[in-house]
Amino acid sequence: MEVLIAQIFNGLSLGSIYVLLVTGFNLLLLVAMIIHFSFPVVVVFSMYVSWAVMTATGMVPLGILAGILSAIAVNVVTAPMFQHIMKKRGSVDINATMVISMGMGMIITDILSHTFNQGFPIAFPDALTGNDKGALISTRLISISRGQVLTLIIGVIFVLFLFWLLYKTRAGRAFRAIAEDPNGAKLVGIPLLKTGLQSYALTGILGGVTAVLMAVLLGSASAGLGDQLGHKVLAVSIIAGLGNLKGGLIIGLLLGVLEAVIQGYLAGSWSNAIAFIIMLIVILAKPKGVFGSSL
Amino acid sequence: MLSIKGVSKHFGGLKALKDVSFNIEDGRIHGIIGPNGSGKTTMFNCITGLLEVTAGNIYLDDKEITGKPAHEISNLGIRRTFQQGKLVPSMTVVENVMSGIFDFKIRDIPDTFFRKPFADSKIESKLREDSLEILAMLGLEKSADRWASDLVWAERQFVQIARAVVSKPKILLLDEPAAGMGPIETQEVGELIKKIKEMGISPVVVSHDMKMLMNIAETVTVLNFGDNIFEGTPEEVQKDPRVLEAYLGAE
Amino acid sequence: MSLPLYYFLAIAAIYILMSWSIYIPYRVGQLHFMTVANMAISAYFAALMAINFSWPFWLVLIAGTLLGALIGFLVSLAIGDAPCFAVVIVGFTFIYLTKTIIENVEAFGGPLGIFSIPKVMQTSSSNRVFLLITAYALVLLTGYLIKRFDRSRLGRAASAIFIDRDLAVSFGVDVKKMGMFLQSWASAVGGMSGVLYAFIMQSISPNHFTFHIVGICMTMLFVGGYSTIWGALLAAPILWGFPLILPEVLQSWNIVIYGVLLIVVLVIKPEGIITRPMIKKLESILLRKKKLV
Amino acid sequence: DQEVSDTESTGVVATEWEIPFLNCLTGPIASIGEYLQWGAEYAAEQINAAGGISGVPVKIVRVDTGMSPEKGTVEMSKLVADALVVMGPVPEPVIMAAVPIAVDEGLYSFTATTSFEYAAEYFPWAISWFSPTDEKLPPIVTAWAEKVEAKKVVQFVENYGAWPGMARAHVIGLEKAGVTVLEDVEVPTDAVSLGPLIVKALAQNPDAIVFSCNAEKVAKIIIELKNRGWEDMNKMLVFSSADDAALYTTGGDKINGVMIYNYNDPNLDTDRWNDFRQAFKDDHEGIEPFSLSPNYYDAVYMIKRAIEETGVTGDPKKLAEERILIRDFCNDVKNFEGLQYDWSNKGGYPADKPLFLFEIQGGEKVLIAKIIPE
Amino acid sequence: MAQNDPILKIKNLSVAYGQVKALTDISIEVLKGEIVVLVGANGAGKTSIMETVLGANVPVSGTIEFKGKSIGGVPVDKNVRNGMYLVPEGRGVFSSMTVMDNLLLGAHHNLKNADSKLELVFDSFPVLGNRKSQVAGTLSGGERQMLAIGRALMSSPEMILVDEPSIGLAPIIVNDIFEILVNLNKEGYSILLSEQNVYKALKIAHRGYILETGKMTKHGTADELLNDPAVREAYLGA
Ligand SMILES: Nc1ncnc2c1ncn2[C@@H]1O[C@H](COP(=O)(O)OP(=O)(O)OP(=O)(O)O)[C@@H](O)[C@H]1O
Ligand SMILES: Nc1ncnc2c1ncn2[C@@H]1O[C@H](COP(=O)(O)OP(=O)(O)OP(=O)(O)O)[C@@H](O)[C@H]1O
Ligand SMILES: [Mg+2]
Ligand SMILES: [Mg+2]
Repeated sequence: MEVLIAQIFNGLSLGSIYVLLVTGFNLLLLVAMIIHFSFPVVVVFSMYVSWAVMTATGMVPLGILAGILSAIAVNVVTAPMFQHIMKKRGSVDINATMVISMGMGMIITDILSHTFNQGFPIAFPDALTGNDKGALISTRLISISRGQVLTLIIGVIFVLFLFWLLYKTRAGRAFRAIAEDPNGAKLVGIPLLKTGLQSYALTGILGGVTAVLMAVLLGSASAGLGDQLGHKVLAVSIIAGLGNLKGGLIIGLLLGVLEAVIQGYLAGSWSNAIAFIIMLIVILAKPKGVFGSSL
Repeated sequence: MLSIKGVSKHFGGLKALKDVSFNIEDGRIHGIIGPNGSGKTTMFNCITGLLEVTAGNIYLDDKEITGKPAHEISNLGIRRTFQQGKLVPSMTVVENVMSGIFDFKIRDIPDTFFRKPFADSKIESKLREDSLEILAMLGLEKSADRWASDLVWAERQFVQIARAVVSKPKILLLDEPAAGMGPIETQEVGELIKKIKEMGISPVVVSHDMKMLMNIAETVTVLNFGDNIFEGTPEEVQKDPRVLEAYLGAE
Repeated sequence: MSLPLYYFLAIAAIYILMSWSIYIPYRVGQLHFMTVANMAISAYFAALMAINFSWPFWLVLIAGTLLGALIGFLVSLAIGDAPCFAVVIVGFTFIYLTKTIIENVEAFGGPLGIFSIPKVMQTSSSNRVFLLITAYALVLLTGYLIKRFDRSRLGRAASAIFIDRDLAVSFGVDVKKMGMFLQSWASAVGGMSGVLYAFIMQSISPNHFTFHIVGICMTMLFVGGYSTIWGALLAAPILWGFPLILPEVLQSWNIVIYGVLLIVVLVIKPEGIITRPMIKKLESILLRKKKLV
Repeated sequence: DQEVSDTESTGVVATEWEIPFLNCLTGPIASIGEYLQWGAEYAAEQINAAGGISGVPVKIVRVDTGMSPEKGTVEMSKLVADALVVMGPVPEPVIMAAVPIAVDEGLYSFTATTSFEYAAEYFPWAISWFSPTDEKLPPIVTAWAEKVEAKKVVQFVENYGAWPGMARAHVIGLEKAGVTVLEDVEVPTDAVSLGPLIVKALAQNPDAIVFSCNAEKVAKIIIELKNRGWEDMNKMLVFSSADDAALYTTGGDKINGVMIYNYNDPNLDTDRWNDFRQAFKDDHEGIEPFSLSPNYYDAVYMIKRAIEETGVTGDPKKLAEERILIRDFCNDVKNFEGLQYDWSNKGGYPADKPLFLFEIQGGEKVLIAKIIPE
Repeated sequence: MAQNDPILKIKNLSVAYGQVKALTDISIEVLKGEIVVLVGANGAGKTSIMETVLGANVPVSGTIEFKGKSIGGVPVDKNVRNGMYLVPEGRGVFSSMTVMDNLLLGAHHNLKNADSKLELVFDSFPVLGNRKSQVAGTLSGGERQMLAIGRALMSSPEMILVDEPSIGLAPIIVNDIFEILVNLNKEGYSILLSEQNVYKALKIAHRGYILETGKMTKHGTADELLNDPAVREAYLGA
């Protein structure tokens, strides 16, 4: 029983990473119609920037700030590129944004793998991870750290906040309108550039915060981390229903727990395959996602 | 030929069609009118199988087609055009028209796959001829090799009609073929529909253009809020007070 | 023939086939990464049959292709008309599943892989000539079939499905059957490439069939242009070839160059370098010349 | 003038020994490739400064294959026409794709980084730097288990390359020491969070732990175990393949006290080693030499000795026979003066290379035991 | 501003799309409180005029003044803030968003009065009131057109540009919409309308301009145009 509880807590903490990443992914889908399946790679990039600044200056807050700013910068630079392609392509083919996202993923992963720290994994200082302070709760098997609690809470808050922002506010409506039809949005008087930049910056902030939380939670990162997460994030979003923020929250946590339980009770090397098979069954039964797509 | 018996269609709480019945006779032009949102497009979607009916039955030549998959219904000889003017932009006009004939059988495999790579097969050549013929009938033969993405609105509608007609269906459902057209083009559409009738196809026309519709239609069904409120000749329709109120407004 | 040229051409053939295997279902808008799993499965099948049961090459090739088709067909029963995203997930699932199974089953060589897949011909050089001719014969055959498909009712129906399913259905196209056909076909091409790959490389391991193949083939398809078969046909050899001749200073940036190329092409020309109108124009010029002669 | 006469006396016609190195210099493990390259190039530099091989300078030609087996085939096939001998290729997928080509054309390759299992497939055309796993590893594991008095052990195993084979060798060693092996916990290659695996391991109540998985994961698991109150750091044993920079950059001082075994002793005090160590540190911002770097350093010297002792001339006409001369020499080289110690090869692998057990302290390895197989 | 001042003044406007000349030398005036109709066949350039006035197209030459100030180069959103609003041709609604969201988008620059405006819209188009949370993509063709007009009302503009509102609408609804336009006009809105339903449009308009392939061929008061034999033949089918 203790094992099960411990695994559920482990799963929730993995799940909260999925939740944050899926939320960022969905947000890009909602405000820019981009299927950015390398979004986790961009997040890992921000982790690296944050680490580089932390090790260079020795100041953790500065590192956090740099991480968030870099995420904003990457988004604000790249999202218009996606949009440009979408505009030329018409609205038929958002699947193809996956391809350009893949290109970005290739570039970033490769840069990470031979510039920062000579390509070796990076480790974040205790001042950020709080590892030296020990766990909040700790029995023989169950262990809950500050980072885990923080990530989960912030994950949930972000989902609720974004839901409110997108569906209940003036800015959110404008974001969604631009995503669906930039030209039409322009004709009804939404300032494209300004609103677009705002929405990309928002995604950037989310990405940056995710990067910092992942640094706290995982304590280290490697160049391949983003790719490892990419497929799962895409899968979670599809299963929950593309663009469904609440669905992403629930399915993200569920997948985390599912994976933890598979790894804990069945063979570890099968966990990916089993997790994907379960997701496959769900997606075949409900092609539009469990909670419905909000596109 | 096509009989609609007690068809209802509900979207959640919204009743888009309520127990609608009418018949479409062979060799006549059948008009459907009704205010916006009265369920005309929904009716078409139900007939062609794109939507499942909530209740009721649809028969083609006394054979029930309710619940059949949409592509089968289409192959039984019911074709349609779309209100939004859907074309495949990456194909030329003539290819768009040719795509109206699908009807692929196993025995077509040799002809399709085992011929010279850069030439048309026998069936293809025939299809192309047929399509060019239809385009000529519409006066669009000069546009045959233009890309569909370059067409203007009125041309898109004509190409849509050509694509539906080329397969020689029994029934052709036209959803607002004259929407967004000027009086002259609208008149052309009217003429075209008459020609289509002469080809042995029974056109069913949804249109808000009363003048055109009343000119060509032989029977008119009037829908209002999903109810079939009237059916008769154009003259009768124009006299009926309920229709006048619902559709034309008291003028 | 020189050895490097042989390997360049032989592997180019595989990339062409694999890019086409993604092109085929993308005709109806489905990104069917399943074919990479088919490639792995048939490569392993080929290796095991050739080593353990001494099956002749032709038998292995046909059986491996059919195996791909069969798996593709069975899967397509469930996802023939599924939306693109569901199909993507199915592809990922099968890639993970295949990799996990071959890594964990000792009979498949486990994580070490399988070595010394036999030659088809007695001597190395005749073996190479034979494999190269076979590979390009298969490229020709596949290209020919795709070309015929594109120029037929089936091809137009597929284009219609790509734009709007309801539209295609209104012509009487069975969307599911079409999807099943294309997916099975693509999986067969994937399987065929796998068999060729096994015999060309002579040893295989789980690490040969990872997502990098998905990435490379998608890059080739989308840089070349996804609206005709010519895009992948031209882009595959070029994209695969140019890192081989890059100067040493740029070598270590070749993946970045790939990525940048992909993005630049998509930004400037979203349909890829070679588009349908271009090919049509070219064909009409060539045909007109013929007529004049 | 001196050199010219030297050349004449040995009959060497080559003006430069070009030794291609098929290495992985791009992608996620590019940095490791760079360390190997450094070892080879440092050896070449030393050799050239001392007058070259048979009086002719040597040059290491960089050939990058990335992780791509396909690229490996083309690069290798470019070399088979006129290379005398080839270093690499690395890593495993490229070895599998490219070495068969070399074998086919009678070209000897130093795939020397990886375990015996890969090179053995291509014997006598490829050489391994390690002896058969089952033979060599068990004794050092036994020694560790007896030293730390382990009773019940859990092993973390990743299903990659030769690692499961090493894990099996560990079990043999553990059983020899009378230890109960409770369970092998499988570590997924792309695991992001390791909590579930750790809980699974701890639930067995082990008193010691053995690792056969990627260096970064080893470090993360150790940190996590420590966070959960694991105190006997000695009772954790890390296998040689994890002895790369990722272990130390990720683990920091949280892995102090953990034991690790490997084939090199960084604290050896010989002039040659000290020089190598210093040069490496100078070129790499002060970090300790990567444990596999000496392999390719040794490889270049082994090639030097083979050329000089067998009288290879570099004459293109005699290429095929000279390749075989080198092959046969290296496969059974006797008393080779390696960077760290002398050893002899037997059938394409070192028969008597020692193995060391260390304790990690502040990023350094402190020698605990040394085992020389018979 | 006095009643008879021009609210919109277009002078010698020319617009081109690459090589295609869409408009040449067009001059149009809309006085405050007027309904002005643009009449012309498909492709005559009606939409081009509207979009250029709004600021979505850059003219080749010519000047545009709105409320006495030149608005050359002013972006769309500034013009909208300034009291101009376009009801785009065809499906200008956002189909993935709900009816309510679409309407509120209209009030993007003016959310404070949204509630009272909503009431007005739902009074004018009761259907929209019943479909508040339906996504616009599933609306019928006509309902979408109503939504587009409703959205324009939400922005409390001084001048509305209405591009072919009668496309796909039942006669009764066309009448309704024209009635709404007239009512709006009476409340002080100036309206620039483009229509192919020439008869009905001229019936409600004060003045009209006739366009043929990018050139202005005729203009005058609505009555003059209605009685002009050439116009009658070309556009009224008489
Ligand atoms: N998928 C759907 N979900 C919910 N409601 C729908 C859906 N499709 C149609 N409706 C509703 O059903 C009603 C009938 O729509 P339909 O499109 O059939 O009208 P119509 O008669 O074709 O109108 P128009 O002439 O304006 O095109 C409308 O009120 C519409 O909003
Ligand atoms: N974006 C564009 N690129 C190129 N040409 C264009 C573009 N928009 C319009 N045109 C051309 O400009 C001319 C005028 O078009 P416009 O849309 O203004 O006409 P319209 O009077 O509104 O026609 P309709 O009644 O069909 O809406 C047409 O010849 C059209 O083809
Ligand atoms: Mg309709
Ligand atoms: Mg227009």
